[in-house]
Amino acid sequence: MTVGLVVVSHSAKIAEGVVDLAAQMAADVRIVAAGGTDDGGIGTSFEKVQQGLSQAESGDGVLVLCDLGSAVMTAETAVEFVDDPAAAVIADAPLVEGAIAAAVSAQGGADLDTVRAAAEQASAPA
Amino acid sequence: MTVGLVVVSHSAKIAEGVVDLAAQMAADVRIVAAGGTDDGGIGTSFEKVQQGLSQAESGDGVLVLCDLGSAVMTAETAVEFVDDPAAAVIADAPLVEGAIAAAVSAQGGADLDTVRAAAEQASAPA
Amino acid sequence: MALNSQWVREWVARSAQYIADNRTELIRLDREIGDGDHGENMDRGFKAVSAKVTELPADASPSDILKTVATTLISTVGGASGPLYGTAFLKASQAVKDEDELDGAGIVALLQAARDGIVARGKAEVGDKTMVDAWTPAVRAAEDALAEGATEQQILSAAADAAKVGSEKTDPLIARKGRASYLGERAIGHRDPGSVSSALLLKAAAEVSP
Amino acid sequence: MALNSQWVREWVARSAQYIADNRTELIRLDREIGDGDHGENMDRGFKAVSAKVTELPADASPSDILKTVATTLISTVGGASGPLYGTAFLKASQAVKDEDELDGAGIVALLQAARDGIVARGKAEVGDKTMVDAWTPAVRAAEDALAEGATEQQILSAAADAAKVGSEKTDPLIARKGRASYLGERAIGHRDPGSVSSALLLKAAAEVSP
Ligand SMILES: Nc1ncnc2c1ncn2[C@@H]1O[C@H](COP(=O)(O)OP(=O)(O)O)[C@@H](O)[C@H]1O
Ligand SMILES: Nc1ncnc2c1ncn2[C@@H]1O[C@H](COP(=O)(O)OP(=O)(O)O)[C@@H](O)[C@H]1O
Ligand SMILES: [Mg+2]
Ligand SMILES: [Mg+2]
Ligand SMILES: [Mg+2]
Ligand SMILES: [Mg+2]
Repeated sequence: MTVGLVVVSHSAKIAEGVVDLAAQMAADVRIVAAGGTDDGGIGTSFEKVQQGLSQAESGDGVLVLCDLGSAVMTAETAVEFVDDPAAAVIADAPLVEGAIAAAVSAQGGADLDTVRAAAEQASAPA
Repeated sequence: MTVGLVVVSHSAKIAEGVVDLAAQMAADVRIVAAGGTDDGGIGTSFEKVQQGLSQAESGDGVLVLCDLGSAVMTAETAVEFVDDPAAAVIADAPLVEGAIAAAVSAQGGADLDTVRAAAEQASAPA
Repeated sequence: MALNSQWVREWVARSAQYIADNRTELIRLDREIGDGDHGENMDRGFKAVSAKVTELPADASPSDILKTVATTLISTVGGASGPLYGTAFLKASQAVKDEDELDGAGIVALLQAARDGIVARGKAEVGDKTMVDAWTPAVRAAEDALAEGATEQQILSAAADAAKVGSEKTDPLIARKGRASYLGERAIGHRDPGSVSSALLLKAAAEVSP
Repeated sequence: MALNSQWVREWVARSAQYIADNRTELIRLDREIGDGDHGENMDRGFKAVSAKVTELPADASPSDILKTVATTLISTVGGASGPLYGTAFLKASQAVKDEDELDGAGIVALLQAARDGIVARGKAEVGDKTMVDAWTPAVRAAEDALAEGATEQQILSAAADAAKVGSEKTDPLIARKGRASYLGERAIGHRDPGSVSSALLLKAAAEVSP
C-alpha cells in the first residue's frame, strides 16, 4: 500500500483535525490520530500511539508526527515497543505542515525515507 | 494587557485544540480560534478571522498563525480590512509550534515584534 | 461600445452560470492536484455574488458592483481562490472608481488591476501553475488589442482567448504555489483548476459585452 | 543489608505516598514554568503503579516489580515524565535482572541505569533544569558512597540527599529542555518540578531501606 502516518498531539482535536486535513489530499494513505490522554484531557497517551502505530502500518512503514517534546518522547517509547522498530520513524517536523507534506508524499507512493524527508522539509505554511 | 493571538486553520478542531494547548502555558493571553469555514467544513473563513482579530486585540497588537497558504491569504486580506493594519502581523511560522512559542512569549509581556520572533524561531517540537 | 454597469451585472450572471455548469469539472481538476473543492468553492461564491448583486440599487456604478463581488467572494469562497479573486475584484473596483462607462482603456485598466491584485495576494509568477497563468497572458492580449485600436468587445475576446490558452499551458508545469506545489512532478499532466475558472470568468466577460 | 523485592514494594508504596502528599506543590511548581500538571500526572501514575504492584504474585522479583512500575508509568502519566520515569524504571529493571537481592553494587547499578534511561530518552544534560539535575548528582553520590564501603542504606541516603541538593540548584537555571525551555530567562528563580519529584522518589527509596 503506502507509508502510513500517526499524528501524535497533546490535543485530541488537533490530531483529529490534522487527519481530516491531510486526508483531503491523500485518500489512500492510512493516517491515524493519536491525540490527548486516555481520558480525553491534554497530554499524550502511550496506548493511543501504540494503537496508531499498528493501525497505520500496512507493510511499508509508518512516519510519526509530534507536537511537543513530550509527544516525541512518548512516540519514541512506543516505537521501541514495536516488533520492528525500523519500520516506524519519528519526523523532526512541525506537526500540521509536516503531516500534510508527508501525506501527499505517501499518496504518491514514496518510501518511508522520502516521506520523512518531505515532512522534514516542510516548515511554515506553503 | 498582552499581545493577542489568532489561530487560523482549515480545521475548526485544529484551531480549537491549538488554543487549548497554548492557553495552558499562557493563562492571560487572548488566543482566539479561527478554524474551518462558516458552515464548519474544511477551509478558511474571512469572517472568523476578522472576528478573531478584533477579539484578540487588547491594545498591544495581534499575531496571526496560519496552517496553509490559503489561510495566510485569507489572514492577509482580513488584516488589510482592519482599522490599524500595523497592529496585526502574520507569523511565518508553523501553526502549533509557533502558537505555543508565541503564547508563552506574550504571557511574559513581550511586544509584538518579540512575540513574532518567538513564533518564527519555533520549528519542530521543542 | 463603452461598457456600463449593465455589462458588469451580466458579466456576474454569466460567470455564475459558467461556474455552476463547470462545477463538477473544476472539482475533478482540483481533486487531481489539490483538495477537490474548487468547484464547490467557486459555485458557492458566485451563487452568493449573484444574490448580492441583484440586491444592489439600480444606479450602482460598475465600481460599486465589482466591490460587492469582491467582498462576497472573500466572505464565501473558503479556499485560496476566495482572497485571490476577492482581491482581484477589489482592485478592479478601485481601478474603475467614478467611471460610469468603461472604454477600451478602462477595460484594460480593470483587467490589469485584477491581475495585479492576484499577484500581490498570492505572489505567484507566470509558470507557477496558478490562475496567474491565465490572467497574465489575458492582460497582455488585452493591452495589445487596445494598442491596435480594437473595440471593447474585441479586447475582452482577446483576453478570454489568451486566458484559455494560458490555462491549457499549465498542463505540463510543476506547481510552485498553492496546494499543488506539494505534489512535485506528480502535478505534471494536470491542468490548474484556478486557471480554468479564470478563463471561464473572462469568457463570460467577453460574451456579454455588447 | 542487601535489598530484596520487599524493599522495592515498600519503595513503590512510599513513593506513591510522597507524590500524593506533594501533589499540590508539584502542580504549583509546574504552573510557574510549565503547564501545571506534573502533580496530577505523577499522582495518577503512582496510584496506578501501587494498584498494579499489589496485584503481582508474591514471588515477583525486584526486576519484575520495576518492570511493572515502568510500563504502568508509561501508560498512565500522560506527560513528559511518563516516558522519562518509565524508561528509567525499565532500564533499572533490566539492570537488576535475575537478582533476588541487591547489594551496594546492585543498588548503584540500578540508579545508574535509571539515570541513563532518563538521559537516553530526554537528551538533557546536567544544568538543563530537568530531573537529570537531581539524578546525576544522586548517582555520583551513590558511586562515591559505594567506593567508601557504605551500606545499602547509606548509599541510598547519599543519593537522596544529593538529589535534593541537585533539585535546589535548578532554581537559578534557564531551562534548555522541556516546556520550561520556552520561557527563557523567566524560568530563573523557579525550581524544576521533575527534579523535585525525582528527589521525593529517592528519599522514599532511602527511607524504606532496612
Ligand atoms: N499563491 C497563489 N497564487 C495564485 N493562485 C493561487 C495561489 N494558490 C492557489 N492558487 C489558485 O487557487 C486555485 C485553488 O483554489 P481553491 O481550490 O478554491 O483553494 P484551496 O487550494 O484553498 O482549496 C489553484 O488552482 C490556483 O489557481
Ligand atoms: N527532555 C527532558 N529531559 C529530562 N527531563 C525532562 C525533559 N523534558 C521534561 N523533563 C522533566 O519533566 C518535567 C515535567 O513533567 P510533566 O509536567 O509531567 O510533563 P509535561 O511537561 O509534558 O507536562 C520537567 O519538570 C522536567 O524535569
Ligand atoms: Mg481546492
Ligand atoms: Mg480547499
Ligand atoms: Mg507539566
Ligand atoms: Mg503536560
